[in-house]
Amino acid sequence: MTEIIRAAWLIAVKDLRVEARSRELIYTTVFFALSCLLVFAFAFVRGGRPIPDTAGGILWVVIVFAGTLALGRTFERERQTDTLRALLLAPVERPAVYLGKLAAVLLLLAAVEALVVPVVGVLFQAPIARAPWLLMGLLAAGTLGFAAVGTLFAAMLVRAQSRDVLLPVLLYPVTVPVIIGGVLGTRAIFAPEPDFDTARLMLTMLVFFDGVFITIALWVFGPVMSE
Amino acid sequence: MTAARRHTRGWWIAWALTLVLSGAAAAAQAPQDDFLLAKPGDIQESLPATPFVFVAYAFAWAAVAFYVFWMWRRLARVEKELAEVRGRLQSPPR
Amino acid sequence: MRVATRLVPVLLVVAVVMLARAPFLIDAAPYESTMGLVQKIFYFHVPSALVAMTSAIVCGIASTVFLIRRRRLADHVALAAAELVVVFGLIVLVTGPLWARKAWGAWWVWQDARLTITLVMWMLFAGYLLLRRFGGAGSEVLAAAVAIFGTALVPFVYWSVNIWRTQHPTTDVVATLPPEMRWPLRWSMLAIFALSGALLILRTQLERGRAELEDAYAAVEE
Amino acid sequence: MTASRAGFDALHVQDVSRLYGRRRALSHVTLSCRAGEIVGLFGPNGAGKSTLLGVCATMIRATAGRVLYGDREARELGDALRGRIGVLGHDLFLYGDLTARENLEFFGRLYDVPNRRSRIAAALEHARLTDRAGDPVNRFSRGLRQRLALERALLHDPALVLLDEPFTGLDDESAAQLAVRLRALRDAGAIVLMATHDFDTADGLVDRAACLLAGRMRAIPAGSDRLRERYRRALTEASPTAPAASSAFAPGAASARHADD
Repeated sequence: MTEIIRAAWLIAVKDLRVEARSRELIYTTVFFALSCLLVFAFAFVRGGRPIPDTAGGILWVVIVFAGTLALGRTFERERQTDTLRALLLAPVERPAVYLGKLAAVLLLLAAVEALVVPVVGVLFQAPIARAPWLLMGLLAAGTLGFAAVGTLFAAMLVRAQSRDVLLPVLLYPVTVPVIIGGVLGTRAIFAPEPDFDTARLMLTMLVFFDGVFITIALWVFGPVMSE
Repeated sequence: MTAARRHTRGWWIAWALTLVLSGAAAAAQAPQDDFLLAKPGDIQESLPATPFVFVAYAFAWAAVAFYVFWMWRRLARVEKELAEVRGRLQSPPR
Repeated sequence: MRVATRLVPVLLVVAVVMLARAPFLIDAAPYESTMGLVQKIFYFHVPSALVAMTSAIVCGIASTVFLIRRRRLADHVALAAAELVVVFGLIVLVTGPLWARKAWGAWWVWQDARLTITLVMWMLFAGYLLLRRFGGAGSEVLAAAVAIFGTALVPFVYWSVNIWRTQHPTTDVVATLPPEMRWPLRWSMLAIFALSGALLILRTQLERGRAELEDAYAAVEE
Repeated sequence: MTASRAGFDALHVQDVSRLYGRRRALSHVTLSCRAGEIVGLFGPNGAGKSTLLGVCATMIRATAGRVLYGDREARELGDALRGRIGVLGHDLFLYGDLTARENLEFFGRLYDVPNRRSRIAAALEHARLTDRAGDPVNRFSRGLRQRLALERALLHDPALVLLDEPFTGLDDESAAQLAVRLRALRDAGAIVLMATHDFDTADGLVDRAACLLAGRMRAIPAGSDRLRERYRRALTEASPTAPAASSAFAPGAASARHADD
């Protein structure tokens, strides 16, 4: 067990170091997220004011889109000199590779969210400071669930053809529960009359989904990654 | 190969024609269906229900029929090809 | 497999006979008080949905077996079941809105949990088929992972959609059905299940035939 | 880390086939390599050399047949087996954004190499990259990368070394150095299996040679004349008219298969 965590840590740190060098993923993902917000601003602002109750949904759509992009790019990077294969060839248990990549993707998405959430607050008049811990919990649990499935799918699609299209096609239906939980919870916080009980219920639901997703992904990763 | 494809296309056209014709025939008959007229309660409804039920059932049947037909075509093709390849396997190589 | 082969004609005959009789039974069934005639879509709609759901579960189990044991048969069954999910799911997705348009006044009502979950599942298994079709060599293993996720998620999607569509209370219609309606429903349910069973076996055999064809080609190249 | 040389002293590929759909990348390949020998694997592009190396590296599952490490299969040996294999792939398994030292450091930690610091210093020395250890790999030329990738593959002192075209991009001096390095590995008791095109460098380096032709194994006869001549003879003896074509029904094909070793 400690062996797995040690290897996962190594891989995550390696990913972050690569990212710190090139900064490709963080820049492109953040700007992609901002571009999405721009499009949404024209779609969901009427008469100078945002349509009520849309901020939560906008936030999650941006996270999901940006997350898909980041997942695809992360594994494209491992494909360049076939380093994903090198990781799988190392004498570490396969789940460690999954956990390491997941941790790196999560950190990247957390950085993107740290920027996107305030921007949504400003542009769509969302009261992000109303229940900061609850909001952070929802974001963390939702992103974890999305990235847990996304990392598995992106990793296994590295070998497949037309992987760019297949990733969202497969990922979005599977992550429907996470999106529902995240949107409903966030919307409950952002509502004119906030409903923290619903938000808390959604948070527990998300945590539960995270457990289910990660368990299945850990179990499936090994068999799926061997050619 | 082209012959086989032409053959397939023939099937497709036949299938499409059957669909259109049966649909047209059914549409022509649907209003005269005494099933609907015999039930006075239905006439009062703002939206006639018969077309909905009819389309729903027709679609279900068409979908299943299409799937069965498609499966049959695929099975036939695979079996034909299998027989051909097996024959090639048994005959001595040139 | 040999038993299954012999089962196909039996199932097909049962399905055809029962399906031929079904319209009369459905016609004879009493009208529902508020929805009227359109409620009769129910007799095909519900069994199709159940077949789709069952096929999804079959696909998930077969995929799990395939991932552990790597038996080709399991993979073929999984593929066959996934296709059934898509075919019968499509029937549900087309007949559902037709019913909804008449009964609720809108083609698509997101508040209906069952319609939504069917859509999600349908997309998932359509994605499964897309992956197998366009994923290239080895995509059957990847597809198995998708199917496992999809099947495991069915109850959760159901649950979350139920929470999401808060407005309407859930009622289990089938359990509280009056007996005059229950009998035709059971009849068509049995018929459609027999049909889907036959289709499942046939599709599995088709896939086995394809695998044999690949083997034969490989042997020819030898 | 218990990975020691004692783990296995022979690699046996037994009747291995690998299919990609209808294409047979490998067809009933049988090959044995023992510790302390360098086996050269020759053959035209697409003959299945990389697939065979992939199967030996546990990267690719064989459709039929088995691979024995010593007397056991990969599945019995588990994850630790991968720690005893060193692979230099066609793709170099290096992170372009990391420096040479960081690449070695990362894989050294992942393989849990003992005496990591001195090992890495030695590896950089071998690759003659000590003064460029702090440069990111994507600023290196192909030859430098190739040298680094080889050292990365050998860092954990593997018992089985699988090399796919190790001489590509190397200048004469580096190639000679590589030959020296491989001989040292052999003398230290490693199994070296190497796929290459470079007959001139391989001549005199490999202890035994085999060639793959359209997924099939052909033995290259031992002899005193040059390897290139023997290779050409092995091809032409099998199918006199079209040496490179995948003539599956060539009369000599069946007999050549059993002529291995």
